[in-house]
Amino acid sequence: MALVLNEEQLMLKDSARSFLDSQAPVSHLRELRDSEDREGFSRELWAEMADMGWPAILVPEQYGGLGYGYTGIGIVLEETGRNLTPSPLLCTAMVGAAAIVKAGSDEQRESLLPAVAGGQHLLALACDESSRHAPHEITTTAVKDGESYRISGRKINVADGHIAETFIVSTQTANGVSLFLVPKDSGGVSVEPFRQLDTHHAANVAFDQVVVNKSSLLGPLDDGLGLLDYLLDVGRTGASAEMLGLAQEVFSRTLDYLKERKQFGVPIGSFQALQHRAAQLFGELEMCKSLVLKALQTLDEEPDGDPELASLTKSKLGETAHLAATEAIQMHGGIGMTDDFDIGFFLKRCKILDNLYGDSLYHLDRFARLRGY
Amino acid sequence: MALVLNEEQLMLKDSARSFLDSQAPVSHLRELRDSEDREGFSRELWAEMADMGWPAILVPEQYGGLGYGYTGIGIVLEETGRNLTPSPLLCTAMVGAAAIVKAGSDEQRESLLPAVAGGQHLLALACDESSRHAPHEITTTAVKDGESYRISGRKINVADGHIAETFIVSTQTANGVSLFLVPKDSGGVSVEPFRQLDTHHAANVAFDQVVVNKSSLLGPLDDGLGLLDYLLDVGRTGASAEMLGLAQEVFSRTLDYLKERKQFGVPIGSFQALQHRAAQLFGELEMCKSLVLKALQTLDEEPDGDPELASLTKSKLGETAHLAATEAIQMHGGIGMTDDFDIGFFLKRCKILDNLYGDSLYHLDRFARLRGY
Amino acid sequence: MADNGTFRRETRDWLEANCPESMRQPYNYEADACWGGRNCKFQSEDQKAWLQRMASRGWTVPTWPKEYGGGGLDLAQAKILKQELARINARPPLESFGISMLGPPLLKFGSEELKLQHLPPIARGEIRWAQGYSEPNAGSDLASLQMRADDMGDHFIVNGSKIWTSYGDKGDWMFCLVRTDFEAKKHAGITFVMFDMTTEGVSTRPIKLISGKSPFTETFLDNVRVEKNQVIGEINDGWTIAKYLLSHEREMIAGAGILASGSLPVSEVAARALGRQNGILSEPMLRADIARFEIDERCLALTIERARDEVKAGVSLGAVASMFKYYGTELNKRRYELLMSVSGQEALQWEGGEDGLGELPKKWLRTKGNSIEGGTSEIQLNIVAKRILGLPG
Amino acid sequence: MADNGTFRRETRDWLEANCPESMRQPYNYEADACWGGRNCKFQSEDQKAWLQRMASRGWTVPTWPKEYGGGGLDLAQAKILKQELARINARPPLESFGISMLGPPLLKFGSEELKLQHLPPIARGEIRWAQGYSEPNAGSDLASLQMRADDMGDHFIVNGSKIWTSYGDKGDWMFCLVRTDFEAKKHAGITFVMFDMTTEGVSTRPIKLISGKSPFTETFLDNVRVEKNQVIGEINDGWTIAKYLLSHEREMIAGAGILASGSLPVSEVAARALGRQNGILSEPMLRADIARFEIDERCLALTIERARDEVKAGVSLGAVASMFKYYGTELNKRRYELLMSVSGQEALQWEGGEDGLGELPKKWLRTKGNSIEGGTSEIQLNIVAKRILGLPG
Repeated sequence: MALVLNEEQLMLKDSARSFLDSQAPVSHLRELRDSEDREGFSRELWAEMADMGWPAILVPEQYGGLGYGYTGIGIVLEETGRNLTPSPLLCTAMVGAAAIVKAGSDEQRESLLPAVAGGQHLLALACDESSRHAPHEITTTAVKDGESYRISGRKINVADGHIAETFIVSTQTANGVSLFLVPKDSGGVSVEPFRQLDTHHAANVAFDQVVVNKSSLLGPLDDGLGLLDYLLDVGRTGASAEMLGLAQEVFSRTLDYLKERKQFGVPIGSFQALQHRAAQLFGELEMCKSLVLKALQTLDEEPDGDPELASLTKSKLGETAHLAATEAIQMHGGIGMTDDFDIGFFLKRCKILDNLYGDSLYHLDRFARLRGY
Repeated sequence: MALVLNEEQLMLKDSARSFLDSQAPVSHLRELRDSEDREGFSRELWAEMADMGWPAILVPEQYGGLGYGYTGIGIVLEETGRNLTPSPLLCTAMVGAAAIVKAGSDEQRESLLPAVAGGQHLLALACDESSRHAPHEITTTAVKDGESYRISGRKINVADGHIAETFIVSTQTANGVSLFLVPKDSGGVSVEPFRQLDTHHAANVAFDQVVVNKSSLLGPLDDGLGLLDYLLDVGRTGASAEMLGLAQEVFSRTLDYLKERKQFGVPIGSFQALQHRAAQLFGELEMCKSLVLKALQTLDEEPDGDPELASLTKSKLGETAHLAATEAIQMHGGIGMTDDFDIGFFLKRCKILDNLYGDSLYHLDRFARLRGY
Repeated sequence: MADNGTFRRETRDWLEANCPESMRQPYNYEADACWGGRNCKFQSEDQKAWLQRMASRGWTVPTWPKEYGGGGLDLAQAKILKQELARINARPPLESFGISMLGPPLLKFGSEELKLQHLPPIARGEIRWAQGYSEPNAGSDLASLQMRADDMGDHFIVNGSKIWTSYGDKGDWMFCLVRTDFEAKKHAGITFVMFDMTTEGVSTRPIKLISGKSPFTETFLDNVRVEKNQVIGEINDGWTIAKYLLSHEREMIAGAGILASGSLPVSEVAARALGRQNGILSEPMLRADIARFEIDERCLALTIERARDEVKAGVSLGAVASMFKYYGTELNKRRYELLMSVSGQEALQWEGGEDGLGELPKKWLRTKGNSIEGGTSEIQLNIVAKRILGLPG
Repeated sequence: MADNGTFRRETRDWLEANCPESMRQPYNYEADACWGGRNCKFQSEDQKAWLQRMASRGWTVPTWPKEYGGGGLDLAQAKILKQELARINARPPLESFGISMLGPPLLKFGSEELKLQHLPPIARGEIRWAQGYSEPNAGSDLASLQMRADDMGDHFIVNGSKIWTSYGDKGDWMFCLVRTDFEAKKHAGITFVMFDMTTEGVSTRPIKLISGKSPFTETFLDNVRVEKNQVIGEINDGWTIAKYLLSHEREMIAGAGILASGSLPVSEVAARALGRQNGILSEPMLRADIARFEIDERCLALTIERARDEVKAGVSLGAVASMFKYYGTELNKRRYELLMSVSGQEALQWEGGEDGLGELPKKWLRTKGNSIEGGTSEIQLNIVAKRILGLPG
C-alpha cells in the first residue's frame, strides 16, 4: 500500500481538524483543568465526536460502525494529539473496539460493539501492575469456580479507568494468561481515580474476588498473551499517532515564535544554531510521519500486526515528541515556562503518552529483543 | 591533593612540549609512514627520550629512576598524544614499569628496572585473545612442569608486541590467573607484526609450549587477576592521557581553521551553529582535563588504584577524543579528508587509543558494573 | 591564627555543641530552607537558633571580612568548615540571594558606607534580597532593558517593570538594573541601584509556572524614589556590576546541578525501583543512559573542584563560569528526566502535597527552566565561543 | 502496453534468460562495479554481456524515453523491473554519473540536439562523465567559483581548476560550472558547459584521501576550448541547472546511505561477532547504540518510500532532498562507526588488499567525507531551515 492517505482519509483528516480547531483547541483542556473537572474530559464533546462517527471508525459496518480501519482512527488521534483534546478515543474507539472486533465472541460483539460505536459504552485496558510497564508480569488471578471465574488483583494507572463501563483485564489463569471483560459495577471492583500531570485522569483499579461468568472470557483461555500483546501494540500505535500530532503542533508553534520574537534587533529564528536544531527536528518529524502511517497501515493489513514496527514507532515517537516539546520550551525561553502559555501542556501530555504502554527506552529494548539481539 | 600540576610537573610538561614540538611533530609520524619504517617508530628519538629521562619517570630512584610517579609519565604522554609521536612510552615506561615496580620480585626489579629506566629494555602487555577486549577470558595456559612452566596460547593485537624484549603474559594456571614475564627469544615464541591504521605497529604473539622458569612468575600464583586489572587500569589511564593531548591539539587546529577559513565572505567561525558545537566541545575537553589529572593522581595516591575512575576516564576520553577528531574533519571540510593534511592522523590515532584496553562502550559498561548496576 | 588542625578541632567541637539535632539532616521539603528576612517565620526554635549561632560567628558567610558580619576565614579554613558541616549533615543555616548574588559585587565595587549598611544584615539573615534584572521584552538581550530612572538631583524616580524576580513577593530590598542614559548605546547608560521594597510604588504579582508553583514574580515600579547613595559603582556603569554578578550567579547555578550530593545516586534510585537481573540493572537501555549521566555528573564535580583549585593556585576563572552554567543545568535536566523514567507510572500523578506523590513531576518540570534563567544555554555557548575560544562575529 | 502482470512475467523471463549467473550476486569489491566509458576494461565477458543486453532494452535507464536510449517505462513498470532485478540479486549493469547526475538536468533543460548527442552514449555506457563543480577556494560557497570562461564568439576559452572531481582521471567528458560574467552577482554569471576531457589543455591530478585511496582528482583547464553549443540552458543561467542537479544528487546520496540493503543488518553482524548472553547481545552498551541506529535506518527507508509515493501522488519533493542528504549521510557514518566497534581489534589493521583485513577501516574513514561532499551537512541544514521552514536571515 502506498505510504500516502487516500481521498477518504484526507477528508476524514480535514473534518477532524476543523472540528477540533473550533470545538476543542488547547484552551478546552485548560478550561477542564481550571474548573477542576471531575472526569478530566467533556461528555458533551464526546457526544459530538460520537455524532461525527469517530467511535464507530474501527467498528465493522454490520455492528453499526464505519469500518474505516486503524488508519482512520489513527488520523483522528493525530488531530486530537495536535489539540491535546482529552477523550475516550484511544481507549474505547481504538484499543477497546479492537479487542472486541478481534477477539470477541458473537455475543460480546453484538452486545458491545453497537454501544461502542455510538459512544455510549466506554472501555479500558487494565494491564499494568508495576510502576514500570511490564505487561507479562501478571499477579492478578482468575480462578475457575464452576461456571464462573473469581478475579483478584490490582491494576495501576489504567488509562480511562475512571470512566470505563467495562475493563479488559489481564489475568493469570490455571495454565496461562487470559483476558476478561469485567463490568465496573461488578461486586468487588473498586476504582481510585486520580488526576495525571497532563490533567487527563486515570485510575488504579482493584479487583477483590470479583465474580464473572465464563462468557466474560475475551479470546482464548490460557493463551491470551498474544491477544494482550496485539492490543498493546494497537494502543502503542494509537499513542504514537497522538504524539505525532502533538509534536507537529508544538514544532509549528515554535517555528512561529522563532519568526516573530526579536532579540538583539533580529528575529531569533535568524540565529543559525537555532536554525540547525529546528532543521534537525524537522527531519526527525518527517521520519515520525512515515513511521506512524506505516504502523497504522500495517495494523490494517496484517492480522497479527507487526510487533517490531509497533515498538520502533513507539520508541521513536516518544523520543522525538519529547525533543520537540523540550526544544519548544527552550526556544520560547521564560514565557514557555509559564502556566499562562500553552507550551507546557504539550510537554506534560507528551510525558503521559510516552509512558503509556511502555516508554521509549522500554521499546528500544523490546525492538532489539524482537530482532533477536 | 589539589587538582593542579605542581612546579616540578609544570616544568616537565614544558620541557616535554618543547622537545616534541621541535623533534617529533606530526610530520615525524608522516615520515615514518611514508618511508614504510619497519618498526613504526624511531629508535633515535627513543634514545633521546631516554636521555631526557622519560622511561625513568616511574622507576624508583634506587633502580636508577626519577620516581616522578604516574602523574609525571601521564604529563609526557599527554604531550606525545598532542604530537601523535610513536614511542614505547605507554607500554614500557608506564604499563611495563608499573608491572615490575608493583609486583616484581627483588630479582626481577634488579634485572629489569635499570634497563627499563635507561630505555634499553622494552616491554609489552599481552592480554587480549579475542577481537573485542575481554581480558578475563583467558585460554592461554601455563602448565607446571617441575621447576618450570610451559606456556601455550595466542595473544592478539599486542601493543608494542613487535618490539618488546619481554612480554607480560596473562595465563590460566591450575587454580586461577597468573602473569609471567616471557622473553621474546624464548623457544616457541613467534611474533607476527603488522601495521595498524594509525601507522603505529603492533603484533599478534603465539606461545607454543614456551618453557619459562618459575622465577618468571610476576606477582602471585593463581591470584593474578587483581594485578592484571591494575595494570590494565594503568594502561587505560595512560591511553586517556594520550587521548587528552590528541583531542586538545586537534581542537586547537580546528579553532585556528575556523578563524582563518572564509566562506560567503566571512570566517566560518562566525557561524553560530559551528560556534555552539565548538563551545560544547570546549566544555567536554575541560571535563576530560579534570578526569585525566584526577585519574593520574589517584594512581599515585591509592595503592590499588580506582577501577571505577579508570573506566569512567577511559570511556569519556574515548568518546570526547573521537568527537573532537570527527568534528575537526567535518569543520575542515574537504581538505580535512585529504591525506596531505594532518587532521586525518588524529582520527586514526584516536581509534587505536580508544580500542586499546577496552573502548568507550566497554568502559561505560564496566563503570556501571563496578557501581553495582 | 591557630593552625589548621586546631581550627578543625575547635570547629568540630563548636558544631557539636551548637548545631541542633534537627538541623543535622537533609531538607525534606523546599520549605525547610531558611531564607531569613523581615517576615521570616522560623519553622522551629532549632532553625532560629542555628541561624543565630552561625551568624554570631560570621559563619553564614565564612570568607567575608569580620567587619561586614563575616567569619574572616581564609580559603583553607573555609574548606575545613564546609567539610565539618558536611560531616554532620548540617543544613545550611541560611539561603540568601544577598549572599550568593549581591554580596560579591557589593564587596568588590561597593563604597565602604554601602558595605557597612547592607552586608551585616545580609550575613545575619535579617534582610532578604530580590533581583531585578530581566524585563518582559528584554529576555536574553538583557542590556536592552527599558526600566527608566529619571535623575532628580539626589535621587532617581524609577518607572517600569521587571520579570522573573525570584521570590519577589518575599523580598525586603531589591537590587536592580535601570536605564539612566537614554541616548547612550545599550550597554552604556545602565545603573545598578538598590531600594527597599516597601517604598511607595513598588508592587509584585506572582508568575505561575508549568510546575504549578510560583517562585517568581513580576515587579512593577510606579514613580518609585531611589536614593543616589544606593548606587553600586558609577552611574551609567551598571553593566560592569551586572556582568560580574552574572558570572558569579552562573557558577552557583552550575554548582546546584551537582549539589544533589546529599541525595541518592540516580543508579541507586534505579536499582531500588527496578531491581537487577544477572547483576545488572534490569532495564538495559535505561542503564546505558544512567551510566552516561553518572559519568558526566562526576566530570562536572571534578571540574568544579579543579577550577577551585586553580583559583587557589592563582588562575582566574573568567568566562568559564558560562561553561559551568551550561553544563550544570543541562545535567540537572537529564537527572530529572532519568528520575522520571526510573519512577515510571508512579511519577505521573499530579495530586499529593509537598511530599511524596506529585512532587517529582513538579521538580522535573521546574528543571526545564534551568537552562533559561540566569542566561539561556544559547547565551552561555555564545559567551564561551566568543570570550574563551575567540571566535569572530 | 501490456498490463503489469504480463510485464512482470515477461521481465522475469527475460532476466532469467539474459542475466548471467555471475552477475547475480552482490559486489565483493568496489572494482566489481562497471562504470563503462571509452577505456572500460570489463572484468569478465559476463559483465560485458550484462551491460550490453540491458542497454539494448534501454534498461540501464528504464524511465528515460526510448529515443534517448531509455526503456520508456512508466513508474509502475520501473518499480516492477527493480523488484525483479532485486529478486535475483542482479548487479546494476552500469554505475554512471551520466545517469545519476547529468541525465536529469539534461533531460529537463537540454536542447533536443544535446539530448540526442549525449544521452544514448550514456545509456549504453560508452561515455563516462566527470563532474566539475567544486573549486579549491569555493567549498561550501559553491557559487563563488572562479573558473573563467572568456567568450570567443562561437566558443569559450576556459582557464582555472576544479577539485573533488570523482574519478576525474577516468572520465571521458566533463560537465562543469564556469564563470562567464565577471561583473554580475555571484549566482548570476555562471554557465553550465560540457567538454571532452581529451581536449587540449585538460589535465588531472589524483587527490589521496585519509583512507589511502584516490577516488577524486583535481582537474586543471589551461586555455581549453569549449563550444557554445555544449551549454545546457542559457549562458549565465547555469546556477539554475546546478541547483537542479544538486538536489537530485543529494537524493541519490541519501539513498546510498541505506542502500546497504543487500548486506547484513548491523545487529546480525554484531550477534555473529560478539555472541549473545541471556538472549541479548553480550555487549549491552553497544546493543543500545545499535538499536538506536537500526530504528533510524528503518525510519529513513520508510521516509524515502513515503517521499516516492508522495511524488507519485503528485506532491513535489523540493528542498526535502537536503533533509535526506543530511540524514542519510549521518546515518552512514554511524553505520561504519558501529561496524568498527563490532569488529573490535580486527578492524585496526591497515595491511591487506581490497578484500578482508584492512578494507573496513578504509571504508570507515571514507564515510567521514559523506557529510562534506555534495554539500556539507551544515549547508543542508541551512537549506532546510530557510527553504522549508522559512526561517529568516
